Amino acid sequence: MAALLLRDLKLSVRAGGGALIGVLFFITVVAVIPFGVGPDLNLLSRIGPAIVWIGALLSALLGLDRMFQTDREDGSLDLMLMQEHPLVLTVLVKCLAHWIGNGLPLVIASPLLGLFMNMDEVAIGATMLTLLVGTPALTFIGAVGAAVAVTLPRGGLLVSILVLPLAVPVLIFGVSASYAAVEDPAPFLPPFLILVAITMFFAVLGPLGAALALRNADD
Amino acid sequence: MAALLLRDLKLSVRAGGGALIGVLFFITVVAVIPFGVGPDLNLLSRIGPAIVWIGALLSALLGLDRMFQTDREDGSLDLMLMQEHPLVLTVLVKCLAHWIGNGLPLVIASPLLGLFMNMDEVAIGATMLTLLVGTPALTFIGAVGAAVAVTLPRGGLLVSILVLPLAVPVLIFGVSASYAAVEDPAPFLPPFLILVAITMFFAVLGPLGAALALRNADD
Amino acid sequence: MSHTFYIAMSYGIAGLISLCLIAWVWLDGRARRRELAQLEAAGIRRRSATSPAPEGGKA
Amino acid sequence: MSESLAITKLSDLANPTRFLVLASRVLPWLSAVTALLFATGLYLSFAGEGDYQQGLTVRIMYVHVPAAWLSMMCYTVMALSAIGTLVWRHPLADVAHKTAAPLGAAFTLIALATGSLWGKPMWGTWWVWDARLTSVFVLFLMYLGLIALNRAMDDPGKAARLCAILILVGFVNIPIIKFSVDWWNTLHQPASVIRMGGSSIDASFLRPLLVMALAFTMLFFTLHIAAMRNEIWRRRVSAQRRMAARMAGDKPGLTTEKST
Amino acid sequence: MRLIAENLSARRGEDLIFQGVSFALSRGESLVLTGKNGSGKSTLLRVVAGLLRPESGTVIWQADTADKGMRAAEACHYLGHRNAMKTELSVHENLTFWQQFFGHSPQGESLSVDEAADAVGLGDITHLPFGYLSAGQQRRMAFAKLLVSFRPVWILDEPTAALDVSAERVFTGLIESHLRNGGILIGATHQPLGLENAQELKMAGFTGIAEEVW
Amino acid sequence: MRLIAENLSARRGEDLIFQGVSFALSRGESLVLTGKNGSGKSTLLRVVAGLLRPESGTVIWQADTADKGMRAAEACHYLGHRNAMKTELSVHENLTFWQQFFGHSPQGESLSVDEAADAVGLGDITHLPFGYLSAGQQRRMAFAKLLVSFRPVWILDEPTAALDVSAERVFTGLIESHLRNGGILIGATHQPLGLENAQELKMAGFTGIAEEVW
Ligand code: HEM
Ligand SMILES: Nc1ncnc2c1ncn2[C@@H]1O[C@H](COP(=O)(O)OP(=O)(O)OP(=O)(O)O)[C@@H](O)[C@H]1O
Ligand SMILES: Nc1ncnc2c1ncn2[C@@H]1O[C@H](COP(=O)(O)OP(=O)(O)OP(=O)(O)O)[C@@H](O)[C@H]1O
Ligand SMILES: [Mg+2]
Ligand SMILES: [Mg+2]
Repeated sequence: MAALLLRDLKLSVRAGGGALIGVLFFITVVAVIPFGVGPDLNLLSRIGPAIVWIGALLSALLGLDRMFQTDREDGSLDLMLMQEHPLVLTVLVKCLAHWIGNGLPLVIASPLLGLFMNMDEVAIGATMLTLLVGTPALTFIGAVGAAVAVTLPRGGLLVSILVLPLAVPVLIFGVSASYAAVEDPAPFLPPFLILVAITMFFAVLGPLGAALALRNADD
Repeated sequence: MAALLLRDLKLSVRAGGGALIGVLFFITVVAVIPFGVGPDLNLLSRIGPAIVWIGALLSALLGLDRMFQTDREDGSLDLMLMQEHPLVLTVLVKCLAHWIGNGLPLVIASPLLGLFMNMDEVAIGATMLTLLVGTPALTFIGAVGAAVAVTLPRGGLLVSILVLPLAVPVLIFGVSASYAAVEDPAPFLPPFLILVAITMFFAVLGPLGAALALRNADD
Repeated sequence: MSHTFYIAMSYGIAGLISLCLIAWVWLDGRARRRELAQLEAAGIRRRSATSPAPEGGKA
Repeated sequence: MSESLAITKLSDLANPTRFLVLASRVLPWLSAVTALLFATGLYLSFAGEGDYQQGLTVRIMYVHVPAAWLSMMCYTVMALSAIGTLVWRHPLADVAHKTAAPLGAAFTLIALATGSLWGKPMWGTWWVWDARLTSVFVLFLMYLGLIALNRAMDDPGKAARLCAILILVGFVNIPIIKFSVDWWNTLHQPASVIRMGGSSIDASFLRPLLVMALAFTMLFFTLHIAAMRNEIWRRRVSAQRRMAARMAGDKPGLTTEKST
Repeated sequence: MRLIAENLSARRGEDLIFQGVSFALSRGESLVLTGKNGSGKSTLLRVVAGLLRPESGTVIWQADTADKGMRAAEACHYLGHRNAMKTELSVHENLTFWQQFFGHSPQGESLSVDEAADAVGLGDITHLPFGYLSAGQQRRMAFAKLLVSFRPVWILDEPTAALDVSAERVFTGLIESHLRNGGILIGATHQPLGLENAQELKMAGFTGIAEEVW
Repeated sequence: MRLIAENLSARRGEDLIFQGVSFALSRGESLVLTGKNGSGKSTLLRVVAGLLRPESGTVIWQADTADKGMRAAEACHYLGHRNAMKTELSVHENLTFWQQFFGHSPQGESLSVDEAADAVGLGDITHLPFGYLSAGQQRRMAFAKLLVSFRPVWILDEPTAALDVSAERVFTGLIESHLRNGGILIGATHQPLGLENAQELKMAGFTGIAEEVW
């Protein structure tokens, strides 16, 4: 399993997929926003957490669909399905590798972007914390979608319908927890705890669902 | 060439579901902003066009990297490179198909989102019009990135990084034209015409660059 | 903060980045030269190829 | 005298081996001139007095403006070499734009850093999203993107050609940076040195500025030539290594070597 | 050690591809599937490897060391049409990964990565990215994967496609030594593999439409 | 009608794979490349098809109907290791697309999609998605692509890999009739194609490293 983790990490660093590029992309997305909204610093700092979260969701979506596809296309998936390791574990490790390679760098880069967006320290901290807790959920949800996409030769549409609606709650609670940390009346903890619960829920459901989908991918 | 257009359209509906995930993501992005800005309707309608444009720009990135990659992986690209149709034309048709499959749905969905953002009719109309004129430019620019990254197994994020800086002018003039339509002193036509000019410029430069890149990605 | 601080910082950062660049180029060059010397010592030389040079290589 | 003859001559001159010889000969001189120019420039910039409006911080200009100019010039150099790569397929052009990218990124970083250090006392903020500033930031991102693309591909020839295409397409950003101040009214200073109708800047500022600009330019060329020399050496080493491995393996037809 | 298939049948889409296929293989025995294109060879192999759910019937693995409930697939190596190697990673990294992922098997001995690459005749190019190899070299390296971790049963789907003659001989040699060491082989080929004493099963293809259900 | 290659050499990465390859083929002639795995057969075919830029040398196509500047590639069909078919589309959709994309050629006659599928012996499954076919069936359908639009030169890279014996015979038959009709063939194989009068070119592989440039 450590070998799988290592291999997937290597792959994500090796060819155009890596941490550097993910972060670069994140920065680019955020840098583009002020062009649209205009240079109003107050406004920027108000929409800051939302923008940072959207950037994270987008970069999560960009890499996700290929999570199992490459392994299927070159036949590796077949061999993984045959092993005695429980498949759920294999999926979990693949999710983990995907998160470390793609999600974690985003979390680490988010304070820098917070500065760009003129956010104050509390907001930056809160956004980073919610991202840390919330991005794994995106990966787990994505895994189900990716697994379903692998199985259905013509099921593409289903995946999109599946993934985004599930990811929206994560986004909403992540964003509202970040805001709650700055705005006084709203309490930070309730949405944050819901976010934690969502992540834990999908940490179980995601790999299970993905494993089930992969097993039924028989072809 | 009509055959190619038809095939690519069929593929975009059959598998991967570029269109739907793009629109869904678009809606999500736009729906999340009110969480950040709060329920201040005036402010929302003020930043509306900008948000709609940013959402469209980001969703346009989603499917880009696979524009040539699938054709390369199954060997179709080889055969296309060999034909006597000028390669530029082939690329242009592929861009067109990609735009119809991924860009046009965004344009069609934008009035709905305008309503979400509490924009008035003129603003909605202007935004839709600028999107209709501007999104093809995004596709053409993206084609260059997709062609450059075609040999990279996971080019997705890299493509967006290469593409986004070039997309900035499109965003700027798109947004400023939309604003000009609502705010009285500023004239609508100049930025709109610049947007048209940018699209036409990239309609030439994009396919040329992409064709050049495809010819040079030989292996 | 005083203007002197900003000036000092500006020159400092500019100097630092330039020095990093110079050091990088310098060290890189030294490493390459060392590798070439090692290859030379191992008896591997240029123009040991069995093939004539492709175009552009008529040194 | 035919055109093809001129091209042969040019490519003869630009042959890597000859380039190495040339580089070793000029590099010491170039470094000396650069050092001398920097000494003069620094002396001039600290000897002069401040601006009535901007106070002593005008001294930041002597670093900021040359770095900003160079960040654009470097991209122009890359664009020219990109043409060399695509049109003449000259290996030296590949090397030229590959090695220029990190240099350009560094100069852009200097311009960004000194600019925001200047902005804090002048505008009261480190960073604003105005057109000039953001377009320079976008330029920085483009440099990083090119470096990333170069690293993502392991066939140097192919990487060079694809990067060249991207450089040329991305060249549209340069006029945007240059004219952004004219197109949008922003906080940033409009062009006052290089513009139609002559310079509008006081001579006492102009002199140190120009010397520093020259110094930065020489620094760029010195580093670029040295970096190109390094890159040529790197490729030579890898070619010889592959050759050596091939000789040792001596199984023609079955083996291939590719150093990483 | 026995691999037993009982009364297997399988569907592809709505077509019954084969029906009532049974066989039993013990140590050192091999079974070669032949038949026309589309006759169901690959399908049967995937069923045995546990990658495709059979319509009816079971595949059983009997061994002293095996648990009762062990899936037969876990005793198998499967080499399909696709090579299961990453083009971005070097050959060495690929093989090392599979070695670790397959884990150590106590029932037989495994070769090291370098020995395995040597065994297929490509020992000196393991540092190259897999994508740089020619079609035949890739196939050979995929075969080397079977050697780095011992599994008693080898399931090979057209292993020798795209191979030159000398490589074919190398493969036959490796398969024979696997059988001598008590291994089991099930393979599908169009060209004779040159194995002695191999049982042969001729696939006929399409046996009916699974219409009974309706 | 003549296909002429003059003094070709090509690189892969930094290695010179072959050098000074020349040949000329006129109507009805065929050239078969042989050689070990990794000896550069596929590389040479890709150079002839214009997919890989040769390091030196040119490929020229001479014909009455051809313009002076016509690229040789435009007179060629190329069947590589990959089938150039979309798994999501049906076979019929795939073939129709290629027929329209290749366009009508006045120099020879083309078969309709159904006739072409018939010719490779799979006339009755053109409605299936391409991804549902077996390996050999996919290869046959990829071959049918050559029949739906006439091109004088066929460039085939191991066309018979994964094929059963009867399909191999079918392919040989189709190739022979193409040659009889004045076509030209360049192919790479490990198994003899059974063509009479075919010239043979043995590839040796690696001839040097392009290091002189540096
Ligand atoms: C991060 C922030 C900044 C960036 C990225 C930036 C970028 C640039 C660039 C690209 C140029 C060259 C323009 C040309 O040649 O036309 C330039 C020139 C200049 N900048 Fe900045 N700048 C920044 C901040 C500032 C600040 C805060 C000031 C002073 C208040 C300033 C003053 C100037 C001046 C005086 C010039 C020379 C204009 C000319 O003569 O052409 N810059 N800057
Ligand atoms: N994309 C590539 N990049 C670098 N080197 C490559 C690449 N593809 C092939 N090679 C190398 O070029 C050489 C020739 O490969 P080629 O595919 O032409 O061989 P082949 O004769 O077709 O072999 P086979 O019979 O196995 O198909 C091989 O040594 C291979 O390692
Ligand atoms: N994923 C799939 N979905 C539906 N039908 C399929 C699928 N894969 C294969 N088939 C059908 O199943 C039948 C058997 O295919 P299989 O791949 O087992 O043949 P094979 O004997 O291996 O042929 P080959 O020699 O060409 O490899 C074929 O008729 C094919 O059309
Ligand atoms: Mg098969
Ligand atoms: Mg080959």
